[in-house]
Amino acid sequence: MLGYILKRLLAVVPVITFVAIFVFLLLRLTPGDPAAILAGDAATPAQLEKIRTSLGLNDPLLVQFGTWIGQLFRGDLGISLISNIPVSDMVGQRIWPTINIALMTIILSVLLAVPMGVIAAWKHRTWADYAVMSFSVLGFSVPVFVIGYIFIQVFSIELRWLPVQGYTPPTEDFGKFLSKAILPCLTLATIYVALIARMTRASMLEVLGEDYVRTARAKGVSETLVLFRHALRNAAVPILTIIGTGFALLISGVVVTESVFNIPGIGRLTVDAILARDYPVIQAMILLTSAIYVFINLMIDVAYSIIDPRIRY
Amino acid sequence: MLFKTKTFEDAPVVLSIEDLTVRLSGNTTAKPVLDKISFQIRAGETVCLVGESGSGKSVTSLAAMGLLPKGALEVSGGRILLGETNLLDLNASQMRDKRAKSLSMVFQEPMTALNPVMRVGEQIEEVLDTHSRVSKREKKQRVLDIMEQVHLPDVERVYRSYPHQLSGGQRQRIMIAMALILEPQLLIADEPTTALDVTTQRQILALIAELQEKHGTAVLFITHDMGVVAEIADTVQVMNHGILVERAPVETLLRSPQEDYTKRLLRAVPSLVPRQERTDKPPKGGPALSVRDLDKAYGSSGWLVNRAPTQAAKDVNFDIPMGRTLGIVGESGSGKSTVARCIMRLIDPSDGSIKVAGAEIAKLTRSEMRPYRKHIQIVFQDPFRSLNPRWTVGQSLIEGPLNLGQDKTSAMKRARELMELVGLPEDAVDRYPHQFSGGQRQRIAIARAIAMEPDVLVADEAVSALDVSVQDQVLKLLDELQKKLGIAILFITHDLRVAAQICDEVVVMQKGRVVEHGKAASVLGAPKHSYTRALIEAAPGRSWDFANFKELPTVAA
Amino acid sequence: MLSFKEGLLDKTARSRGASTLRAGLIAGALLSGTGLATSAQAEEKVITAVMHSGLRVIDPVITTAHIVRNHAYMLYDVLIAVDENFTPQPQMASWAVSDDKLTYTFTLRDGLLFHDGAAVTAADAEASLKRWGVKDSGGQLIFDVTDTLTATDEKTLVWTLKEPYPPLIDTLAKQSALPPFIMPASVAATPATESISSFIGSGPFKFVEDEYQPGVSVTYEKFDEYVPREEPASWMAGGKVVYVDKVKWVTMPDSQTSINALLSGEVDYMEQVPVDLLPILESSDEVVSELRDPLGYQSIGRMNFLYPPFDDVKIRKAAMMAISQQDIMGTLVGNPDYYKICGAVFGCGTPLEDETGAETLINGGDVEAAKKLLAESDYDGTPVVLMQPTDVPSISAQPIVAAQALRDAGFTVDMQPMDWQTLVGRRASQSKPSEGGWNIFFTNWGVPEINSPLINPMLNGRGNDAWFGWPTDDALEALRKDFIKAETLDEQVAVAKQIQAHAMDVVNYIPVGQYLVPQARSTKIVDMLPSPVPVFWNVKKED
Amino acid sequence: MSAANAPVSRLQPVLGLLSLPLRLRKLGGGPMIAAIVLIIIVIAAALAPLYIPHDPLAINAIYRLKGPSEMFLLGTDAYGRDLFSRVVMGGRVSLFIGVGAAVVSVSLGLAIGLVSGFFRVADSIIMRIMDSLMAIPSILLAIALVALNGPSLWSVIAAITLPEIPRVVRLVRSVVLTVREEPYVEAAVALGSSMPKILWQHLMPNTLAPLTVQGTYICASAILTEAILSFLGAGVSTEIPTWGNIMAEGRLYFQIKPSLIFWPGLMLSLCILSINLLGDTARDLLDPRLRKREA
Repeated sequence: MLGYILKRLLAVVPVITFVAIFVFLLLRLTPGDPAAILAGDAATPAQLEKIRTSLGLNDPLLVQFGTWIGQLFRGDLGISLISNIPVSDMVGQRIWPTINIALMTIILSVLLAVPMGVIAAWKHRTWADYAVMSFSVLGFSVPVFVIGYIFIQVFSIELRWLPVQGYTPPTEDFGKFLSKAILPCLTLATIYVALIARMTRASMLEVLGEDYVRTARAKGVSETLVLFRHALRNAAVPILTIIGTGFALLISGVVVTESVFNIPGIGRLTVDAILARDYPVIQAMILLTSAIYVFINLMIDVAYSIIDPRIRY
Repeated sequence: MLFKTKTFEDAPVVLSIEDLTVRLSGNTTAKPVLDKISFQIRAGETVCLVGESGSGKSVTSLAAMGLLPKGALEVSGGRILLGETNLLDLNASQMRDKRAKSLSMVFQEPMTALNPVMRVGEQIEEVLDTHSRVSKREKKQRVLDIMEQVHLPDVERVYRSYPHQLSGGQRQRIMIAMALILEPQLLIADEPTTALDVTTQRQILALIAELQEKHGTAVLFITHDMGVVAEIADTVQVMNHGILVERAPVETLLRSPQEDYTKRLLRAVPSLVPRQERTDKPPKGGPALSVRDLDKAYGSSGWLVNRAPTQAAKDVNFDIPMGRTLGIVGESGSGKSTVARCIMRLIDPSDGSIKVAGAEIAKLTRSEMRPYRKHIQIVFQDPFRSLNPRWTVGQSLIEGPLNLGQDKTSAMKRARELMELVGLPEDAVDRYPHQFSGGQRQRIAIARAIAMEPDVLVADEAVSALDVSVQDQVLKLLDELQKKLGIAILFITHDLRVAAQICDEVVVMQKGRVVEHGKAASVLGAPKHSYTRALIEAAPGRSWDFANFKELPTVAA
Repeated sequence: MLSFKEGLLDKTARSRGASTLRAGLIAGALLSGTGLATSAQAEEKVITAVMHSGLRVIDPVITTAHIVRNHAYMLYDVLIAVDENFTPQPQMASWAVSDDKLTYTFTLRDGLLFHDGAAVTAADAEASLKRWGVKDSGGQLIFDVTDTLTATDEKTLVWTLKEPYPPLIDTLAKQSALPPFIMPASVAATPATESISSFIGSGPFKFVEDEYQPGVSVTYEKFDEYVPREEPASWMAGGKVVYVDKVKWVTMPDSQTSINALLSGEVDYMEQVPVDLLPILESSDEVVSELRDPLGYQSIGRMNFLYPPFDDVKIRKAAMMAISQQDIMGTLVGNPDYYKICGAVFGCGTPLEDETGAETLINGGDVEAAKKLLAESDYDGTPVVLMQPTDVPSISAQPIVAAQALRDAGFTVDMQPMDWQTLVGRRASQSKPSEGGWNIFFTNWGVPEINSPLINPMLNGRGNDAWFGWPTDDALEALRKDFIKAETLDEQVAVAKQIQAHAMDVVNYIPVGQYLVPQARSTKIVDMLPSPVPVFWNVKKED
Repeated sequence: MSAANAPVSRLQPVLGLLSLPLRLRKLGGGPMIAAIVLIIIVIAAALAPLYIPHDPLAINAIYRLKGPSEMFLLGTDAYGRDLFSRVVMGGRVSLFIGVGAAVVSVSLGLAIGLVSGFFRVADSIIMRIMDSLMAIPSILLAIALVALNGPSLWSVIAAITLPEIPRVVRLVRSVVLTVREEPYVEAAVALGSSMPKILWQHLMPNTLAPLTVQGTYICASAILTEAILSFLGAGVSTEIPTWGNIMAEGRLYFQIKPSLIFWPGLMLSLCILSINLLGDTARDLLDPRLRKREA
């Protein structure tokens, strides 16, 4: 087990290395000039050149890459070209809203989606199944920002139940945090619920056809127990997998949702950084999100063995 | 052969099925799956339901349990009386209440029938949880008790084990424990030993008989295996296409079957008596296939994890002359299929020599191997997966010849001839595999192999998935082809009856090693190795000559 | 549960909270007599304002971005500042000019303190001015003629020139784009190409470092020791009296969200409201919209003088003639209350306003004349590379409407969409248009940034040292010198008129109209100064 | 068993898809309606240039943000352009992006996946690269790519396609690895067929059905991603109307003129809904496991 985890962790190295090279090259080949952004409208070419030199943008690519990797190994993510603040500080500020919203979304989604999927599979080809499937197809079909706007319009503007925008840390005021986080979470959850409910349904449908489910029924076990004790645990591996790979989807949702609801998270930080060509921030963020993605999927792989005793590493 | 002879006329009727009709859901025009089946089972009686695939025997059992697949099959008429209660009148929760308590079931595949993610102890306990209220301690005691009764070793450990940590036989014992813990009046066993090796099968059959005796349970035993029927049945019912063909006490049925279908079925059962030794000399020249010191080891030292390699085959030696058949028999895990796949070079042998038509092929690379492929061909077990479903039969048949450089027209012409040779119409080449039955597909697979004009044909459990009647035909076909073409056949099987019918020589394998090797008559007739003997003794109904409705005179009891 | 969350979820917030507390304690200890408890407990007056952009850069010298300038006005003070009549007034310092116009003496007023408690000295001012002079084009002109700039004592700064430079006071008092903010001398020692990292100023607000999230929000707190001037506030001049405890600037990714937040009372103020969305605000009694800045923005098109076709004045003229300000402004703004057709390079509503030469622009364009002129020229159909920013709403319409007009006049237009940051990078490229360069782009300027030849970035004819487009125009440079020499407003107006005529004649750039941006505020926010720069002194928040 | 297989595997899967509408009838109203809606949308988009009343790019300041009228069926946008013409033409481009992304990612993914399933050495390298690509959040990758190439139609398609490729590769590879174990493939090995031939003739056809399903999902998600890219300011230029950028431009006016989002949003959602529904239906029809259970 430990050996397996170690092995998987080592396998992460080439993945992250490739991501690092890819992102670095992508950015350096991108037109756009952080110096020009930094200097504003009235700068002259000579001034731009000076700023570029002082930012180290005139060094050869290899030197820049080496510097960056060197910094990374010392745990230094660099300094934002635009804000002149260490990237790690920026990330530190901005990552908590995202993590809190994402965690809440995942919890909410799983709580909603899994029972939905189970019921849909159990009531295969009945109105309940069709209702769940319709919802999940619909969830895939409406752009996230439209869902966000509709929620705002209905719950914040018409009904005035919830705030329109913003974020309060849960440590500061948990009630406020909740009231502000509900709509973004629901918005984000729509597509995630759709995804998980679909996978739960498909996986359950498959499992419900298995012999041991028939055995459980032959024992006279009640349907609820058949579904949740026997079937769901066996159906869990693909569901977990989709939660892991769906994390990528969550990221793209986060980017949009943070814009719609004005949440100071890393999604907006990254998009802003890309649009401003703030290289150290973009590099750090893409590397970080990739690492989180890889890490989450690693955790999920490990979780398989807890759920399914047949899987041992 | 000692048949059970007890009569049950005085025993109370446990299950009474009256005019049971089952149809495809929402389809009243098609022929019913079960057509007005009626029979009774009395307390302590074992009723065997025999029939080939599609006869409706499993549907009968599922209907009794109320477990017909929803939306696919439904009962459209008749009654299923358990005691005085018509099970068909019960609602879902009443029916649940009956299961395990009044009637219970054991399924075919013990691996898939147990929940892989629950400890087996919990799975047995669940029956108690569902149907009774007992203290935790008593519950565990009862579970351990029933586990003892089904002769599981080290019950405390097994209690905590997951299904995958147990052997197939142990799993089936768990299933039986689960089915009998509440001492139901009726046990339905649906092919409970089909997936097991013969030695295990023998133990499980004995166990069922023992428990039945102890608790006076009525048993509805579903099987396709006449040998099993002969061993355990009190009463036999033969089913065909949803109709009950014949019902009789076991001895009566085996000695003097009344219906044609029953007779046909019995005649197709291969005999355990080895075939006559062939008198004609094999053609001159070296052996068609020669295997020396063949080794195959799996598993390796990982980078971080070190595992001891598994010896799948070790020191395997044999020759097959042209025109002769050599059988490799053994239970699952004996390494017989590994040997076949090594010889086919579908996997790479670890060591040893394989000579086909005089050429050494054990160490050839994939591309070097290609010219030698023509000499050795294979027929697989599963006729539904061994043909590309997207290709017409003709396309499949000419694949090999085209690789050898034949032109398409002549290859196709040859394909038509081959169809005829294997007993299929010529125009079969234009059809797709799904349009054929399992037996027909197996013929096509044989034709495809023959198209290469090989020296050696490897038949890897080639008739195991087929019903006995079809099995019989395919075996005959192989025999004919061998006579016509003079090919050597390597026949891999777990079924001693089949081996006895077709093999000139038999190799017995156990745990990757050859334990006995000799003429079929001597190996099967006078086995020297204890394992071989155990295998033969475990073969059910081995002293009965089914095909001729009488005892086998020669076999010692 | 809560403590678990605290530990797990929001470490940063907590440690930040703790350090704020520490800072508060220290501050409390320093404040003689003010109890910490009472100051913390008192009902804080906080204005939450949605600004037009997020603050990411904190150095007002390194960039001319408006948000940074606005930030600097919160944090820093200036020596002299312009009032609503465009007249320079003393702010931190009063000044005297010698009779020969060569020596300027500035005297700092009493009571000026930096946020760290140090007194503001003339040496700080000297260092700040010198750093500014490296970067600001107006400053560069002054330093070209400067003999010495020295602090002679704590309060006195003497600036001597080699030759008279009449607009010196105007330049120092300018409110945009790069006013000379006064920083501590140690901070001002940072090279002008590197960003400062200190938040110490002497302005009416202090920076709350712990609450700064680049691009998201920035919080200022009242600087209690700030001594405002006695005079009433007027634009950037007069007494900067602060009536609130804190001002929090936030950014919102779109105006829709901002408006909703304003309507629901989550924020108090919105700096820029898209004109089209004003109707939403009208329905509310608690929110008012208004024009704070009467001058607004000048929208411009700039051509590249280095490459064909726009290296040819005739073709530039043809392009200008094709364009109609009405079409552009109508599309960009819509509501005529919020734009002006204005052909003046120095903007309308300014002292130097003049529209000579802009007749076609302000009269709906003259496509026929443009066609004719283009036909007479050597234009060979070379595609005009028009850079179109896709992500900035205030410059979205200009390229699209102009492209249509140019095509109507017979130009081949290659409109290349890109994000704004790509555009600002690419406009600095002097490559051929077909090889990564460009022919024309559009941008906007606040009118105070272009209302004089001294500061208007486009009106610079120094070739490669000029603003993007790089015109070499000696006549323009001569006129600018004349303007500098002009000593009275009348003289200045006369020269400005010539510059206007010249600029239009050579099509230095194309003003495509002047538009106004309304702001919106909660009715609780009162007495906001109507200045081009949004400032938060003088303003009150009612309960 | 053989009876259950009969109606489906009779034809090659591609041909099978052609007969899909016929079989849809059996599946009830949903897929049927979806097919009809999609066909209408596709035809409306394809024929758009023939009937649109206005040039979708023609700006007219006088008619900014007008409501529906005889002249402008659905009203106008902030530039005075005809919303109806833009939505119809936008559908053309959006569908093109969807289909383009699906076709490109499926073909590239198929090629890479087959190679990966074939060459063991290439496999480990290819899969590492694919893992890396999958690890980079697709939307961030897409924004960066659009920023790199400029918001042209092709760069948007490329930006949407690139993150999809690893998923296709994995799918193809997994099919290859599974089918490789099938006896009929082993039989082909025994018959002396070369590896490339086996890949192409035996393995590749097995990928077509799942790829068709995957393709429909990619198509739907590409249309959606385009909208999100536009929303984030990294979409196709407004000179080329798409449902996404019409919505992105219209979102500023969500409250005063919801029709700017509503119409393109409705068309986009209907279209994606239909594609997804058909994708689901195709999957149900083509997935042998599901079929087996229902037989």
